[in-house]
Amino acid sequence: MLAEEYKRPEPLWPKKRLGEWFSIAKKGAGGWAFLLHRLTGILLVLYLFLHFYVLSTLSRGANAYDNLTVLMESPFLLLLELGLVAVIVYHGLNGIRLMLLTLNVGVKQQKEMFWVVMAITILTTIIAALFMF
Amino acid sequence: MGKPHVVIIGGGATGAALAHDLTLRGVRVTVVERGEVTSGTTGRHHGLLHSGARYAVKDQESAKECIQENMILRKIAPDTFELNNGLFVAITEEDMAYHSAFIDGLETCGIPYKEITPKEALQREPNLNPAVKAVVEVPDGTMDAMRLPLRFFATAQSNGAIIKTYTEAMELLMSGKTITGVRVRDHVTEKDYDIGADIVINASGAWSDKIAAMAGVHVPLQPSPGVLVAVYGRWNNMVLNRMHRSGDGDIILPQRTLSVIGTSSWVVKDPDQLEMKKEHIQLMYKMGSVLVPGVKHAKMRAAWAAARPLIGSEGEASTGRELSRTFKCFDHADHGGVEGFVTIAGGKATTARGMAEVTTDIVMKKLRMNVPCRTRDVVLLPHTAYYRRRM
Amino acid sequence: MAQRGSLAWLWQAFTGLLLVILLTLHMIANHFMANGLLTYEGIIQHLSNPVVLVLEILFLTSVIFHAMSGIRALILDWGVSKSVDNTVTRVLVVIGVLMLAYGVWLFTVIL
Amino acid sequence: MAEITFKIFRYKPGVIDSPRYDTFKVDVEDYMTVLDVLEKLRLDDPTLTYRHSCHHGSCGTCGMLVNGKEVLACVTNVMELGTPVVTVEPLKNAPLISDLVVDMVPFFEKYGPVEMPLIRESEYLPEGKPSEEVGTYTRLESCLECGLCLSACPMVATDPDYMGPAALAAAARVVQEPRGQDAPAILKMVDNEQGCWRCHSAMECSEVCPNDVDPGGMIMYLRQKLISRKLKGHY
Repeated sequence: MLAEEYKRPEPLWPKKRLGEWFSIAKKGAGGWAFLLHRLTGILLVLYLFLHFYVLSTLSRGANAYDNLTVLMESPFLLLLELGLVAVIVYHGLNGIRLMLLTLNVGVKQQKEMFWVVMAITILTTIIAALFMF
Repeated sequence: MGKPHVVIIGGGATGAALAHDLTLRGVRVTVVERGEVTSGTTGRHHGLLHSGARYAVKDQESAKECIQENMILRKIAPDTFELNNGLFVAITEEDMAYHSAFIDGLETCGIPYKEITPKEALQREPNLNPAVKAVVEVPDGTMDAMRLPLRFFATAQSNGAIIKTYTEAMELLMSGKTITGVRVRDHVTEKDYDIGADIVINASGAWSDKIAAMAGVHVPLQPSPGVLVAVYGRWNNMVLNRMHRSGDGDIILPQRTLSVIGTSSWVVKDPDQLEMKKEHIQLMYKMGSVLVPGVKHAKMRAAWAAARPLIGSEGEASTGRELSRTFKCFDHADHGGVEGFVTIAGGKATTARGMAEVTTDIVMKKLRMNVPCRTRDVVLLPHTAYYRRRM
Repeated sequence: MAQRGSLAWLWQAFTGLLLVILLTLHMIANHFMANGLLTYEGIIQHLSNPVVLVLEILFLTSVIFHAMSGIRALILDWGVSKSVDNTVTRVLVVIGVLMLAYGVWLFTVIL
Repeated sequence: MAEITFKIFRYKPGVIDSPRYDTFKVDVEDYMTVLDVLEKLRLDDPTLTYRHSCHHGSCGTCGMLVNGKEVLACVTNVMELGTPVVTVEPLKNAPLISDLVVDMVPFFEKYGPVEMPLIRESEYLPEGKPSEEVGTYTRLESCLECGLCLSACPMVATDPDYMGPAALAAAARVVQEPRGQDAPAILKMVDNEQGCWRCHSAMECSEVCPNDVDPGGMIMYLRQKLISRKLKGHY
């Protein structure tokens, strides 16, 4: 074969990989913070719609709403609600962490800040659990 | 296309400078390199922009080449070097005995220098061994061992040179006693193909004799590896050299955030079989800490070996230190009777441009072209220009 | 029309911060001050306080903006073209406005 | 010395079209790096392709995934990994040419336009007094242009048009020390959703950076600069 006839094929282009957002092959605390922030964000949007549905019963009078709240006293739903508390606290606190980072505050301590966020989240969840059960 | 075509075997500093010079003089150029560019010896050298002072006593031809090229490179590749100068320091009485011969050498070779007091040297380099007895400042510098050649490649490429990486020369195509091209293997696609050439230049450094053997000719070359050690931290800002005959571990070179201690020296037959000498790592630490005591406990980043391509016949050298660092160009029409084949061997990264100029002059004569060299003045493109979409 | 770059980010941060504050108030008001909001009557009574009503509407607005803007950020991270971005933004604005209108309507219905 | 199993990613267009892993058993000495092992393997199998040059973490060519993490092979000691099986793969988020070789052209298409000067003032040994002739000590920039940060970034994974950590860090360096470059123009260049506002502070780039460039921190620096400029413009 002569050089004129030879051509190396084009390199293989990678596809967009959504999995990287949710992959657990993380390199550091910041990666985990990102993953959790994204997951909790998505969960909260879903919850927002659910919350709208629950409140929509208000428009159908007292009975409809009160029937639903009785349902919500079930231990399973209470547990979900506890999860909700954890999700909200995490998303909120980490949101503050992200805001501080963007203002170039505590960038060197971002890992420690993540651990603080996690600690407060867990603590709040435990306190909430004591109130609920 | 009426332009003559030259194929360069070897994508190191020499190949890069050659591609640049040849394209400037109106030749079509193809470079073939079996790995990534600068993956052989070029990338692995310690990154010293030589002032020539190291060779000023024993190897004055090489020293003169170095200082001349040093000054040219500063002009054509601005902002590629840490131009912090270098110090030659005498620490022992033995070093002091070398002092006058050293100064004489610098004078003879025309290397600018300045003697400074040990006190001033310690002010400039606080980590230097306080036992220092005499200090001479010379225009050494640090280069980026990969990015300087990349600037040559980038400029050559923008002038039409084709650089083929992962393409290994397997065979030299000959018609009688004349080279007509190269059969190469693309390691990406595992396909062999032929590149026709008016002239083939063997710029494969320590591998030169292996390539020359494909044409049945011989290059007197001694691959001479040395071990280098990189440690974390920048222990000095200037290049620090021991003021004595070149020996093991006599230089500490700052580079980015690291310091590189070099080097040892021995000779091998096959530059691919570079077994690391473990005891040399300890030796580098030991000798390096004579210059800068602090490096004794510095954390090691890497230790590696690189094969210098030194000109010399087998048996002539036992460590490689005896051999000159100068370069030589072999037109194989005169060395072995093969037409259309030129080998450039020896030399240093600092002198790559000069090696290319001499070689290209010979190639021009062979091609019956008469175009003068312009590489002394043409400012090189930035290294990032090397990475552009290829056609 | 779409807010791009730093402005979108600043609004997201601003509403986020507002939500942290409002949600804290929301939780305190709803679960500690009031005797639980688990009955229809309780809610009516709670919302009859005009300060609570204003805060709740502010809360509603911020949460919808923050959520829609979050979804948009997620979609933009997918590396979509400007036209897709514009479409997505329009759709999200419509959804957001509808949700807000529905929320406000709910308040008017129950009061 | 110990025997370590290496699982090495192989792909060659037209030869190995669906990537596979080749397994090699190698006797590893305690000083050996992943790059040393690759060099050893290539003696027997010259078709094994990978990028390398300086062998001490200064050129940035030998970036690859070792056990799933972005590293420079030349400064990654095999024994210190502590795993009996070592997996070696090419960097992510870059076009794959062959085996462990990725195409760096897209990287430099983002990075090059920033035109960060290669030489900066040396901040090492500030007590040292350079000679009058030299004036100030200089050193080569920290960024090795290795592409590890782009491979680790979850945003680059889904948005190939995102400038990415390396180019943004270079931009931040120009803003910090313009050295003749046009810093306001660079700030304007990064102030958009494909620039420093695409980042979600996962900080994976800073986690894998082999030379303490801290690209994540540099992006935060750019954002703070942009926000304070914007706020100043409003009053």
